[in-house]
Amino acid sequence: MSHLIIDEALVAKARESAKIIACQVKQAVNGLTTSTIERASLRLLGIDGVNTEGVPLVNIVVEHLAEQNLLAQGALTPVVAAMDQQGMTAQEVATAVACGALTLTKSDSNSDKIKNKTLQLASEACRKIAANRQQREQLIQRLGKGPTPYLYLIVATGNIYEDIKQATAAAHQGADIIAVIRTTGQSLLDYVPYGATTEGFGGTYATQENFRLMRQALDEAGEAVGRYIYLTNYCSGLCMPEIAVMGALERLDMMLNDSMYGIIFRDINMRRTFLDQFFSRMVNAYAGIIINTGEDNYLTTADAYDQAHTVLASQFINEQFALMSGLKNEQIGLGHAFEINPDSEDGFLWEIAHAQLIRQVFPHAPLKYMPPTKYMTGNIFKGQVQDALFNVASVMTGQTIHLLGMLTEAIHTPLLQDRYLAVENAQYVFNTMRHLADEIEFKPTGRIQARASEVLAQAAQMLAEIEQIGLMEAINRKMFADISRQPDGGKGTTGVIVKAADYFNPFIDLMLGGASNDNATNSN
Amino acid sequence: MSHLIIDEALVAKARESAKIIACQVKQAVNGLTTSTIERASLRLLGIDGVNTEGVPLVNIVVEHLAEQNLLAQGALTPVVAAMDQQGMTAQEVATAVACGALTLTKSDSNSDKIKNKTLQLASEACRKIAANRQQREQLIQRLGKGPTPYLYLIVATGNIYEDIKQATAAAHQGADIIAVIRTTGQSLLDYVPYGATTEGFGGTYATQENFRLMRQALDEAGEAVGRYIYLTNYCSGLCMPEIAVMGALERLDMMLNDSMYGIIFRDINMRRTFLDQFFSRMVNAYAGIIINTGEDNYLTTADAYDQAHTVLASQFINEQFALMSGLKNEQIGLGHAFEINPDSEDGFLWEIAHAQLIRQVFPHAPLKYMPPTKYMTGNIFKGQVQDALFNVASVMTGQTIHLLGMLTEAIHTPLLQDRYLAVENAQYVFNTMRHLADEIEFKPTGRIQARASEVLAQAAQMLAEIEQIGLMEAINRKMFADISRQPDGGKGTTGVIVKAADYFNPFIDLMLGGASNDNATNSN
Amino acid sequence: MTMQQTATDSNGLVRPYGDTLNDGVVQFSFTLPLPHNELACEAARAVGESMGLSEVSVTCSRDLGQGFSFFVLYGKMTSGVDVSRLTVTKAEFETMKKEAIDRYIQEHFGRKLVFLGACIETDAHTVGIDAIMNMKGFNGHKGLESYHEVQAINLGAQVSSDDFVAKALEMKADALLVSQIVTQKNVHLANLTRLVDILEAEGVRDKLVLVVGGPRISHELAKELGYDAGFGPNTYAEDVASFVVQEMKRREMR
Amino acid sequence: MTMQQTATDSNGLVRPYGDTLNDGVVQFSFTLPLPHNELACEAARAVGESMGLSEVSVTCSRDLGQGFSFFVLYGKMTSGVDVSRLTVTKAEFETMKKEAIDRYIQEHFGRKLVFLGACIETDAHTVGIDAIMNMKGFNGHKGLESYHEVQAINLGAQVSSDDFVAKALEMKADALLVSQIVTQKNVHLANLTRLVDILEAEGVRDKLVLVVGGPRISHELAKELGYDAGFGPNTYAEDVASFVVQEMKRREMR
Ligand code: B12
Ligand code: B12
Ligand SMILES: Cc1ncc(COP(=O)(O)O)c(C=O)c1O
Ligand SMILES: Cc1ncc(COP(=O)(O)O)c(C=O)c1O
Repeated sequence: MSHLIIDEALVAKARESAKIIACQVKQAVNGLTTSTIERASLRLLGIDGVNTEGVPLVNIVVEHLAEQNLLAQGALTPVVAAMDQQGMTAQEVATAVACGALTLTKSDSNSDKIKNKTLQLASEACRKIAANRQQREQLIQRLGKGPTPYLYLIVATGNIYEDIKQATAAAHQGADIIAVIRTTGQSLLDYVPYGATTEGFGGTYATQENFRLMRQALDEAGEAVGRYIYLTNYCSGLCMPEIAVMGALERLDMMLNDSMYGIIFRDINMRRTFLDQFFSRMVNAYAGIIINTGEDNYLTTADAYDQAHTVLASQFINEQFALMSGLKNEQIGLGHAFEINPDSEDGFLWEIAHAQLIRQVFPHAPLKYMPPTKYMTGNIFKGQVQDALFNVASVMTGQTIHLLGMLTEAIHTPLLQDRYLAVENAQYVFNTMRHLADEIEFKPTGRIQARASEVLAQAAQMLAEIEQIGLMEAINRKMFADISRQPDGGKGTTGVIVKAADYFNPFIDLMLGGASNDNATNSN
Repeated sequence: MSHLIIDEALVAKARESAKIIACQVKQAVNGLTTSTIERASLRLLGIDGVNTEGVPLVNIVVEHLAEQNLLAQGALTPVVAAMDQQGMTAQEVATAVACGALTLTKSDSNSDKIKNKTLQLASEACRKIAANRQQREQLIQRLGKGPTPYLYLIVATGNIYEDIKQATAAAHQGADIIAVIRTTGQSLLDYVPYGATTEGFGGTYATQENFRLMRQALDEAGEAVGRYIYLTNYCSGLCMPEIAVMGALERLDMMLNDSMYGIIFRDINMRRTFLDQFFSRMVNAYAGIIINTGEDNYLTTADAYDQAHTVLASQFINEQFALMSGLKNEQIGLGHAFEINPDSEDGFLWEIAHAQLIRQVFPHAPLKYMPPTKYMTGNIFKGQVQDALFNVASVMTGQTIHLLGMLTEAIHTPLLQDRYLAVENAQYVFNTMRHLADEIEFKPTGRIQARASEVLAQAAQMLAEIEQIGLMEAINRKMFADISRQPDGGKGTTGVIVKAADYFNPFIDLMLGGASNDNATNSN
Repeated sequence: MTMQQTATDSNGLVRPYGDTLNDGVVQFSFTLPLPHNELACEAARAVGESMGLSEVSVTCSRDLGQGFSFFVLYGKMTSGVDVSRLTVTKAEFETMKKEAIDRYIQEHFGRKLVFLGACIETDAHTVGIDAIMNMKGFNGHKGLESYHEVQAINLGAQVSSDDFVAKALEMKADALLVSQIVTQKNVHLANLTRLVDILEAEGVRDKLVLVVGGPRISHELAKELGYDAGFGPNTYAEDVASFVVQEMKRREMR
Repeated sequence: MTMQQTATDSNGLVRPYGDTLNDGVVQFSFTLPLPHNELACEAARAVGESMGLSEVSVTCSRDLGQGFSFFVLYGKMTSGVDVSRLTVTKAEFETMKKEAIDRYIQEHFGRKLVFLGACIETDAHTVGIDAIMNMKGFNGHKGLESYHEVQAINLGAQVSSDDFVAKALEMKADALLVSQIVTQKNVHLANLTRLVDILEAEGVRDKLVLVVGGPRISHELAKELGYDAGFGPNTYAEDVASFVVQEMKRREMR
């Protein structure tokens, strides 16, 4: 591997700042929970399904508990207490509550008996997830996986059955990872839709059934092509924790999960987001899922050259939040992107400087490298060339998770043929340049080295500043993506709940410990 | 510039072998001339035009002289003698001969008087050419030229007027060099067609009028875009010397001119070719024209990896023949190509090794780098990517004359839009990677370095062998392009003529001396 | 040179140009839901012919798996189009400079105009509307926030039509600037129609200038949907501002 | 799976597939001899519509200078093709292995067969015919020179039809293998027709098997031109040899 000279002391300093920043946030939200964390916990308990109006039972139960002023102690114990009294399953309790046949009460819900029962039920749930995780490891053992950079393809027809066709075809064409893009707007729904869906815009609804159907299809495809195919979805928006649970239950392998994306790009309340990302990542960690962070998005609203350091700074922060939630370095897929204006002279040199710097600052992270999008145009022939140079940059700097650029990026969500051409492009470049990274060195006195050092210095500086003012104020000051959000504004604020003294949720202790066998992360 | 470690002693040895090889050939053909050399000399004297059957007057006169057994003394003096006696211009003499009104005789054709008159007329012709050369230099002075790699585009509609449209458009799109591809088969015509032509297959006839029309159009385009536009044509086939003269008279700037291409790819007689290339290059040299050699063609019939050393060996030989004809290093555009099978792992590394090696072995040569052609397919989208990597290789290794790859290479001669997309592709890559070559070094212990050393060693070895067996035998043994030709076989053999003791042709002395002001080569 | 006159065939029709006038060469590519074999290639050729092309040649065919095949083709268009018959529908206004626009507003309205912008419904793409409204602007063209005589309010992304209209009434907006980027399954048509319906229901449609923009928005489409103007790629603040003020004057709004 | 049955629209017609069955999405690009402006874009759209496409959108338009403009478009094909109506014309033979072919020749003809090959007229592309005839072969498939029972004579490039026929008579050739690579301005049609005419004039056409190959040669075209078979890209020696020997048997040549 070619190497840049990196000021390790500066890296350590930046990492230290990020750690302090993350702790500050953790303190600020201690003592709080959210409606979706409680719903997620109920899903783990086994509650699923919707009422006749299509409202998920977990939403009904949680709202019911709120009305009864029981939510502050956590949704689990009141439900378990009812199960105990009525001799019902969690699902039966939820159905009863939904049809008004049952009202949940405090009763003995925080007795040791109920707490113990809750703990038992919770560890059962954890065993299910651990089993999925083991199955993944066995399948990878048996089938193996492709070489890095992994080819990551998205499907986004809006119809899960069309998605399956396209995903299967993509696997046969060479994809290692399939991401099912979500329909526009789902991130702002405060509930998770139910069942198999065939109507979506710019993407397909993330539902547990859709997850299951795609998982099944990709397992079959994996057997056919003799390679484990990774499944990705979005653990993001107002229901992060619930989607994390769905992903854990249906054996997804990767999830887009960012500590700040919801705040910055979806105007979701800060505390809500920080709480949700913590719980959801904890579930991801336990399920052996690799997360993908969203720094690449900054470069769609801010300039990729001027704001390169904000990407690096954000990655340091995302890394610390991730470690706090129990994720291993091998599970932290930090995101960045090839978004420098194609008309800028030597732009490719700066892309290399950025990509190589990040590669060396996070040596164990399965970096997620995003293709050019913002400067793609309706000229698909030029687009093929932009994507080719992105592929070159990726193999030259040893990236891990390689999102395939689409020649039609500026036009439509990918057609079957667009995806084929993207795979062909990447496979050709990766193969013909297989060992290029081992062959070249960057001149220590050169422009690339100078640019890398500059970006690192700026990022460390920025983190030092945030350490002083705090992350929430930093976001308020537009320090990421040129977008400003107020600490108390944003969507989903009402879903933030102050925990009572008797709040009880065993999942945190059970999952933070990590899965039984620790080296069993879905690592590369 | 990035550098490979080169065994300079080995380079010197190889160059020495090539020099000996070239001298051996020169000796072998000493005392011979060819029909087209004589026709070329008459063209320089001012004879042009065709008879009613479209047969060029120079062909008629030369055949006439052959019948009169006067050719052995050279075509010039008998004609000049007739001019002197009849008080006619050369053109009038030719016309008279053509309509049978005049029979050329020996008479006093080798008297000092006639020789002197011939010398005067010849130096007049040389002055014309020197003037064109100066005009080129002034235009370049005033208009300037693009940065290297120069964008070299071909037009090949078959119709000179369509060619002009496309060439002008190409210049506006960014082309630095326009090559008018010749119609298939012209290289095997033993005469040069006359006048403006609109019918050709896969290319347009090379005629002096077509040269003039395109030159005029490109001068206008050059003024419009504020950049001198170079014009290229093929000084190749059975009429090399005559086309060289036409190019000199119409101020072409580059000519494809290879010392062996005609033999190997057109099965033209060896002696004929060696004589013709010597004379034609002498004219090119005097006219300040940059030649382009044809080693790239080897890789269309032989494998680009296995036979890489034959390209280098041939370049050493072409260099020596060129220097013998008075060409300056800055006029010797040695050819090579990006033709390694795109499916081969690390193929790009080997392309870099070859291109960088040649760059360093011939530091002053304006290298001509040809795009992928053989492995291009009907899949134009993959083609764009193959061409993009070719562009990357070119800018990474500092090539000079960059032939643009066409995404439709496997389908048809370029459409207007194909050319636009090719220019766009190259300009994007060159600009975004402008200084990449300065930024990277090749690992001294790496695969690229090792491959380069291997190819150089093989080439030196091959030249040493040829030095023993001689070039003609080497060609006979398929040592170039996997094609074998017999020394005495091939087309145009009858055109090889043994010179008489009184053979007289002043152009050789006049031109070999080089143009009056010597640093005035059309150099880069 | 005026190519219209010269570059037509005998019937005065314009045809695609490959390397010779009127050769009609067209490149195209598509996927067929057929397994990859000779029959599929024939089908691809037939598709080309059914589009009225001659000399159709399949230059590339690839197996996409799952019973799908991809094709690249070239063919020659035999007919042509009559350019003289074609009309370009574009908004009637001429673009003024920032300063000129401010002056124009002072002269004709004597008050600050209120421009309300949003990327409506499920669409979360703000870069476009930001480029028009925010101080920073786009490609060095300052946004509406920088105009002295304009009060520019950018509601950002995913604003429901109802909220948008409510805000418009509250702010007494003179112009509504709507952005729609996502067009998949024609979701933008539904969104844009919904907004107009609400405005009409509220009876305020003709009290304000209503414009829409986006990469796939044309003026023609905008008119069809009941908007006053539509703006496509590479629009700048001065374009939309110029239209709005001239349109207000035309409609004698005060 | 048999997509033919499943992947058709209500009328049993097959349509291009973008991301939904029968959406009909087609990509195309071309140049128009019109200066780059809105009218030219309209004209481009009109071209698409005249090809029977709906929802035609010009995703890219560029000025090529000299009054030419380039366009990239997407559109949706509204009709479809009836695959059941389509037929694939291919040569009737099945490919045998080298050894099998040699045996077949021994059994049925008991003598070496003479195959004469050339790239005729102005065409100088030998790589194709070499791939078929020379020892080395192509992609690991040995050429005809390596067949014991075949005398393979490769005349190379730019062989005039007259010389080719003369040589055929002299060598008593059983099969003529013609290569044509250059197709610009349909020069190959002229060349190939000329050869057939000469053969007929000489009255030897039906005394030998006449085949042609090249990247843009189809069996269908070959038949039209009066050849016994045509071979396209990725043909190997065994393909053409198999055809020749089976054809000779069929025609009871000895
Ligand atoms: C940046 C981007 C994003 C960013 C948006 C960040 C943000 N805050 O805006 C992020 C990453 C968040 C994103 C997310 C998604 N995106 Co997006 N995204 C893009 C991208 C790459 C660039 C868009 C852009 O910023 N262009 C630059 C601006 C300046 O240009 P513009 O929008 O055209 O605006 C100009 C003109 O149109 C006009 N204009 C625009 N609006 C207005 C309004 C008025 C009044 C006027 C006068 C003028 C005007 O003026 C502007 C300046 O000239 C495009 C691909 C592309 N290259 O176009 C995809 C793209 C638009 N996204 C797409 C999709 C599908 C999505 C997702 C739905 C996918 C998913 N499920 O994850 C999500 C969800 C977003 C949602 N709910 O809508 C698709 C849309 C496909 C389609 N045709 O329907 C595209 C085309 C990519 C693709 N091929 O799939 N995306
Ligand atoms: C190599 C090459 C050359 C070499 C030829 C060297 C040689 N000795 O053959 C050189 C550099 C000399 C050359 C020159 C020219 N070339 Co050239 N060349 C090519 C190139 C790059 C590859 C062709 C090739 O070798 N393919 C590999 C072989 C194995 O494939 P194949 O020929 O298709 O053969 C297979 C099948 O078709 C079949 N087959 C072929 N023949 C036969 C015969 C029989 C009997 C059978 C059974 C099967 C069969 O079997 C073969 C093996 O599977 C193509 C572009 C491309 N990528 O296709 C251009 C190309 C063919 N050339 C082209 C042109 C125009 C020329 C020139 C005329 C241009 C010029 N004026 O300089 C010249 C002049 C040549 C002439 N007078 O004909 C054009 C033709 C355009 C057209 N459609 O008409 C092409 C397509 C490039 C382009 N886009 O402009 N060329
Ligand atoms: C972390 C993350 N979450 C979510 C998304 C998708 O956006 P949405 O919020 O519309 O699901 C993205 C963007 O691709 C992302 O990077
Ligand atoms: C030196 C040289 N001469 C001539 C040609 C063109 O071939 P032809 O001999 O058909 O003119 C080439 C090939 O491109 C070449 O490299």
